[in-house]
Amino acid sequence: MPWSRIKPDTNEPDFQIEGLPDNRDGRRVSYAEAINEALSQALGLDPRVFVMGQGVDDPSGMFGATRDLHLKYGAERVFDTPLAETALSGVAVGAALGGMRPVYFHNRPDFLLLAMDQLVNHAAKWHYMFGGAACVPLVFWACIGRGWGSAAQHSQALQGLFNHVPGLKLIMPATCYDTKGLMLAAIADNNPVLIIEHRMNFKQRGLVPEAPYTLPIGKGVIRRKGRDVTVVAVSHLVVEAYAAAQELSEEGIEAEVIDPRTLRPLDEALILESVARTGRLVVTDTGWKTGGVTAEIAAMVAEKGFSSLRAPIVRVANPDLPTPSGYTLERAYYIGKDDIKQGILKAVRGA
Amino acid sequence: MPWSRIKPDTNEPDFQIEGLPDNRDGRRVSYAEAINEALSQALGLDPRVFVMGQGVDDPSGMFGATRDLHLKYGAERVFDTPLAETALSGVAVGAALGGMRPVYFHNRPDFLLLAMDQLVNHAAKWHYMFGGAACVPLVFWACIGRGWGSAAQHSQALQGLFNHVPGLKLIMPATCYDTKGLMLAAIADNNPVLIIEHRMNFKQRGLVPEAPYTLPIGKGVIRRKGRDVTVVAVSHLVVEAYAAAQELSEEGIEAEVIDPRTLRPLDEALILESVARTGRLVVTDTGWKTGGVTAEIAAMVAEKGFSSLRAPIVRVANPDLPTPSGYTLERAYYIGKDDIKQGILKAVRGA
Amino acid sequence: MLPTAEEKLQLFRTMLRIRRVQERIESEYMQDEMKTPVHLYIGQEAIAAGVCACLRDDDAVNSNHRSHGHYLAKGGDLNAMMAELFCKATGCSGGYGGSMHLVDVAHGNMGTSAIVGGGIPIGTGQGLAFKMRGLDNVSVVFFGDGAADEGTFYESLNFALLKQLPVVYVMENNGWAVCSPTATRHSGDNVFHAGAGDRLFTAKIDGNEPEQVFAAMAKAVARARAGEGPSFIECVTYRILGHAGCLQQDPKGYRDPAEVEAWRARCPVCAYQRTLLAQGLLSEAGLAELEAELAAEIDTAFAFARQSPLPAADALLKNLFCE
Amino acid sequence: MLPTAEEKLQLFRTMLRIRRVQERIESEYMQDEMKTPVHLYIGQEAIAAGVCACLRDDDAVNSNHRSHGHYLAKGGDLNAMMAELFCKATGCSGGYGGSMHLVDVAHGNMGTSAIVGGGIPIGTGQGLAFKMRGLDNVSVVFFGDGAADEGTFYESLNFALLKQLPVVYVMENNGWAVCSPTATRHSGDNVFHAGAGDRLFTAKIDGNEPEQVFAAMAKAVARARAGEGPSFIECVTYRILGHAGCLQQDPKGYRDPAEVEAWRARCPVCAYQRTLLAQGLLSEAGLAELEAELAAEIDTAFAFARQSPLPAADALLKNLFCE
Ligand SMILES: Cc1ncc(C[n+]2csc(CCOP(=O)(O)OP(=O)(O)O)c2C)c(N)n1
Ligand SMILES: Cc1ncc(C[n+]2csc(CCOP(=O)(O)OP(=O)(O)O)c2C)c(N)n1
Ligand SMILES: [Mg+2]
Ligand SMILES: [Mg+2]
Repeated sequence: MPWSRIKPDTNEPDFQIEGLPDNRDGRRVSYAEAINEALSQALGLDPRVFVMGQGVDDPSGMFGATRDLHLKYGAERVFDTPLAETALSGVAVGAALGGMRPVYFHNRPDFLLLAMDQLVNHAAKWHYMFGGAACVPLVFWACIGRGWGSAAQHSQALQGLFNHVPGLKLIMPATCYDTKGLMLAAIADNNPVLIIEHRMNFKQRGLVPEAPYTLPIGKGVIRRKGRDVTVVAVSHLVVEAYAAAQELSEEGIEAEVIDPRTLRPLDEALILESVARTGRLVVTDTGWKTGGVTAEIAAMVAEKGFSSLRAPIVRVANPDLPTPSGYTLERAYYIGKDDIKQGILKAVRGA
Repeated sequence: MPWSRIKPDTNEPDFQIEGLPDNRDGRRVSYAEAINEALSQALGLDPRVFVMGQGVDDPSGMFGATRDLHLKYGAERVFDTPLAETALSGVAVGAALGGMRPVYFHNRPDFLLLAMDQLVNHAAKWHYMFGGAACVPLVFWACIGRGWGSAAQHSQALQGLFNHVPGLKLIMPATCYDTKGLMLAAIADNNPVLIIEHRMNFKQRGLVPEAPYTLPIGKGVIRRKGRDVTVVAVSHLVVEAYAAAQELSEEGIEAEVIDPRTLRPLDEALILESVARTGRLVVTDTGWKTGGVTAEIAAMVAEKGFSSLRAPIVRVANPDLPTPSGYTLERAYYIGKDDIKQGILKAVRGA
Repeated sequence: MLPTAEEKLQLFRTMLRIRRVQERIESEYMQDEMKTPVHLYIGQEAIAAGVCACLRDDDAVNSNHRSHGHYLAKGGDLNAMMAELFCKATGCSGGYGGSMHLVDVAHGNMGTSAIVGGGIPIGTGQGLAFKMRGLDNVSVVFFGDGAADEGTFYESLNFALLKQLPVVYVMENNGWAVCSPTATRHSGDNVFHAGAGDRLFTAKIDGNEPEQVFAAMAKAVARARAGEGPSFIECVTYRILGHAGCLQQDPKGYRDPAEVEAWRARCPVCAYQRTLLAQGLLSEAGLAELEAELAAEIDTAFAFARQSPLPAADALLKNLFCE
Repeated sequence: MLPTAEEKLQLFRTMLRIRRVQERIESEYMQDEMKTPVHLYIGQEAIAAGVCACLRDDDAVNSNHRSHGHYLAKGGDLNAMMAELFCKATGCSGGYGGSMHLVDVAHGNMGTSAIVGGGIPIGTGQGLAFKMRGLDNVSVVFFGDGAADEGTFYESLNFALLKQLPVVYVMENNGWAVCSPTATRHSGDNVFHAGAGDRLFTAKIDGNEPEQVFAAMAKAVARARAGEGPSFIECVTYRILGHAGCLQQDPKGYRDPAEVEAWRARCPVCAYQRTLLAQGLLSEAGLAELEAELAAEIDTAFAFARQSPLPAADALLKNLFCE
């Protein structure tokens, strides 16, 4: 599947990267390399860390994210698994209880539906259910498989499901810098953390310091300042929203683009503060619209930031349909820069 | 577990029951009997219908819902299953593809997490994914297990998850009349339908016609008329919201109570029309707040009914925590009439 | 049970047809007209052919991501399959499904799941439906050794045994799940193989021998039709090309080239061709004729696919629900 | 391996203690002070006692909804357990868990899952952690015949075999899952029992005989500590009371009273008491002393539970995350 023909490899836009102020001349690596480096450093620094998952030791190594780690850290600490997502998720929970720090890779969120029982009924509840007696420090990772006719069962952006689960932290990075720092933060966290990546992000190259660093879970970042409308964009749509905002700037509309980076906990203060300035909100997410991430962010603002709002909230999300395979249907299905532009225009001009 | 001590059996309040205008002297049956009657009639009328699930032929028969059906229709058509929710859900999908109409009972939504792969990746997608070539007419049923220390893994109200899934219909009845009519409608539907009941509903007795009837999936009903605020309440909270509204009437606040009955498809028009009149919205649900049912309804109104809104939307939902077991913690955890009253006051008076 | 001479020729024809279709897809895949992840069946043809030769149109097949062979052997329309791979409205799934989601209800191709193991319980439920409806039809599930890792297999087999369902579980053990060999995933021979003894008809056979597949399947089908319950047939075989896409897209280094070569030498299509030629059931002339016929059919199908219309603009919004 | 005289007395003491605690809960349950769904262990005591007698404090146990016996046999604190049942802040799970969620990490009670089958992979992962950390500790999973229906069992066992994990799978086959007999759920003897042969140590034993449990477990633990991999022990037993709650809450009519009576007659506690008395290892006086001691301990625990404070008002909001 020639992903390169879907979206060519590009440098990340020059948007603001918190913590990296003077970053224009930094080291640039691919998105996959950024994750790979985070994993490698975590494995090197903490003997409790291990990496498991169907195909982590493949030559392709999870789109490059886990490539060659088994050679560096050994097959005991970086291992392939049977196709048994339900039990293996429980194995990760048990290993965490037993003092390890598992990082469990799934190449697509679709397969996490087999892990729901262990993620939601077990991992997310264990600490609370036993009154704090035990911790479950683990990281689940999956990458949304958009494109090339991946179709209904291989392209789902299921963050809307996991966003509903108390006890799980949910991270959706959008830059190379963030994916490294948030991976290291997730591994260091004493709780179950789910990282959902997007296949399109893997086409990016960005500025990434070599030394290990963590970024705070629960802190968003303003990617672009603007006075007219707040656009909260998730995952690879941050890049799309940024592009939309840049284009609309020529029409005199200045959109502020917020990348929440983590959906749970959500940086509500950042969003509310922005809406207080702009009075308008567009929320865009790669998942389905109904009952998804855009619903929660919109509802939160309708509840806590209502007095700032000067226009209806606009949601730009995938249609409430399974993903079709055919490329023409795919094209009609997926949202991107132009849909966000329309959403912004609707929020600003009412049409 | 003496459920009777948690909530005594009561007649349903005299609120409006669409389709049953002169209903005060009708036949009154228990909630369980209403479901049982629906199933019995479906089994009697359509040889393709069958009922499966762990414990459907128990003496307790799913809190009475399936009681004795196996005696009447035989063990071939009403059968117990192994504890294998993942595969048995797929078995139901396959049986539906093979021309049957399975009704699969789970006594608690918590166990549906093992069925997510088949429900979300298969049942909900099959028709679309094959361009309409095959239908999957099946009904999944589960009953929220609130109370008596059921704790984190036996009391979840997971509608917020399923509300996000295109291709599934999601029904949450609140009255005896509705649960019978919607069960018959769900069985007659050519698509996968999930019915989520609430343990508290099973304490109700209500007016139910004996002959089989169906109610439209996707149509809500106004349970109480009011001019000051719209309260959208789900499942057993309809009764609580009604009680809250009645009490507030004495304080001069007239709340309109809407029971959407089906969450997916949602009767958006009914809600928007009401908010257009009242200008205020409270949404209350038995599930978690973040990313749940209240989020979607709030977001929908903030998007499509913004111009009617005169105050922040208020959400009254379970806290974002696993359910604790201890009764004092349970009491602090669960929401009911008083929380809804506070929510209404907040919407109307701003505090 | 041995196939008759006619059945042998038919087996061979099915195998060769699958092979030629797969080869054509492989050779054209890099042109990027088929924008769908293909999982080619080359090397496994004897299984689909042998299994489906024992089935009727109204028997059901549920299969997986690697379904081209199953679809064709079960009578699926080639034009509709190719159109599906070209993402056209005339595709068997209307362009909604792609290579991983082929369907042809009229011929009992009830659909495929690209969730590994996902189709196993569905095929089991199809068997339940046949039994409840009092029919003597059989439901077949095709799945890989990877799918046998999944708990749905265990749960499904237990249920099928419990209810004595007319289901035949056909495991295509091609040694690999993507880049993972069976040995990194299975703790040994499939547990059911020895486990269920008298209660389950099991066979572990050479999946590259169509007549072995046919014989085991004929027995399993007869049992199923007679109400004697499920069977489990493990077919040992090999995936000669890469996991997905065409050969040049297969990552290097995960398997020993000698292993691939050894299995190439055991090519089921070539081997069976030699057998039938040696047995005099097939002549060189007959073979040439068959090849020509298949080439023409495939040309037609590709032309049909290319010329077919794309889905209409409003198709996206259709088919979520069945009326 | 046979238990020593001292070990025998200890086995008996553990069994009797579990029994008396369960009886007391049963007798007081209708007072509704314990507002938590209890699943009593009466009839199955020999299993928890025999298994845990072979374990160290730092070995791990993962268990299920019916965990009182496992918790106590593994060294869990009785006061903290009773306080948990009374929903008090002093409960082993701080009042968050209830009867189905007991924990005592110091003694290796790593927690329980009330999702049937949910604890099996977790205990497997615990074994993985031990192995990765280079320890010789053992992870034990207790689960019922109902849980053996679940695919997680198959998946877990496959993984444990693959990685040769120090896990002992203890299946308590009490014949029932709520009101469903094994025969309506299992297609026959557990497939693994015969299946894995040389690779898995398996034993199917009389779960009402503590010394049989002890012997099988001792062998399994020795193998696990020596790095020889997992074991599977099926203990045949019976749940003498109802599925949940006290006896009078058990629905009537789902099982034959004669079956219950036959198993009551095979009460493991009474039988072992008779054995030890007959062997002269236990005297009537010693027994009376033991009974008195246990009664006093139980009185104390119930008093502790009753007198303990309820969770503080802000407790609800604590413990979602671990800092
Ligand atoms: C539940 C699930 N996990 C992982 C995958 C990714 N995946 C697709 S095909 C495949 C290998 C399947 O192996 P096998 O069942 O042996 O079939 P084969 O490809 O060898 O024909 C995997 C892991 C998936 N589709 N579904
Ligand atoms: C996944 C799941 N399905 C159903 C239930 C409801 N349930 C609770 S206990 C139980 C029976 C379990 O039987 P078994 O494992 O044999 O344990 P036993 O109660 O006999 O000790 C069932 C069905 C559950 N808790 N979890
Ligand atoms: Mg394979
Ligand atoms: Mg049992």
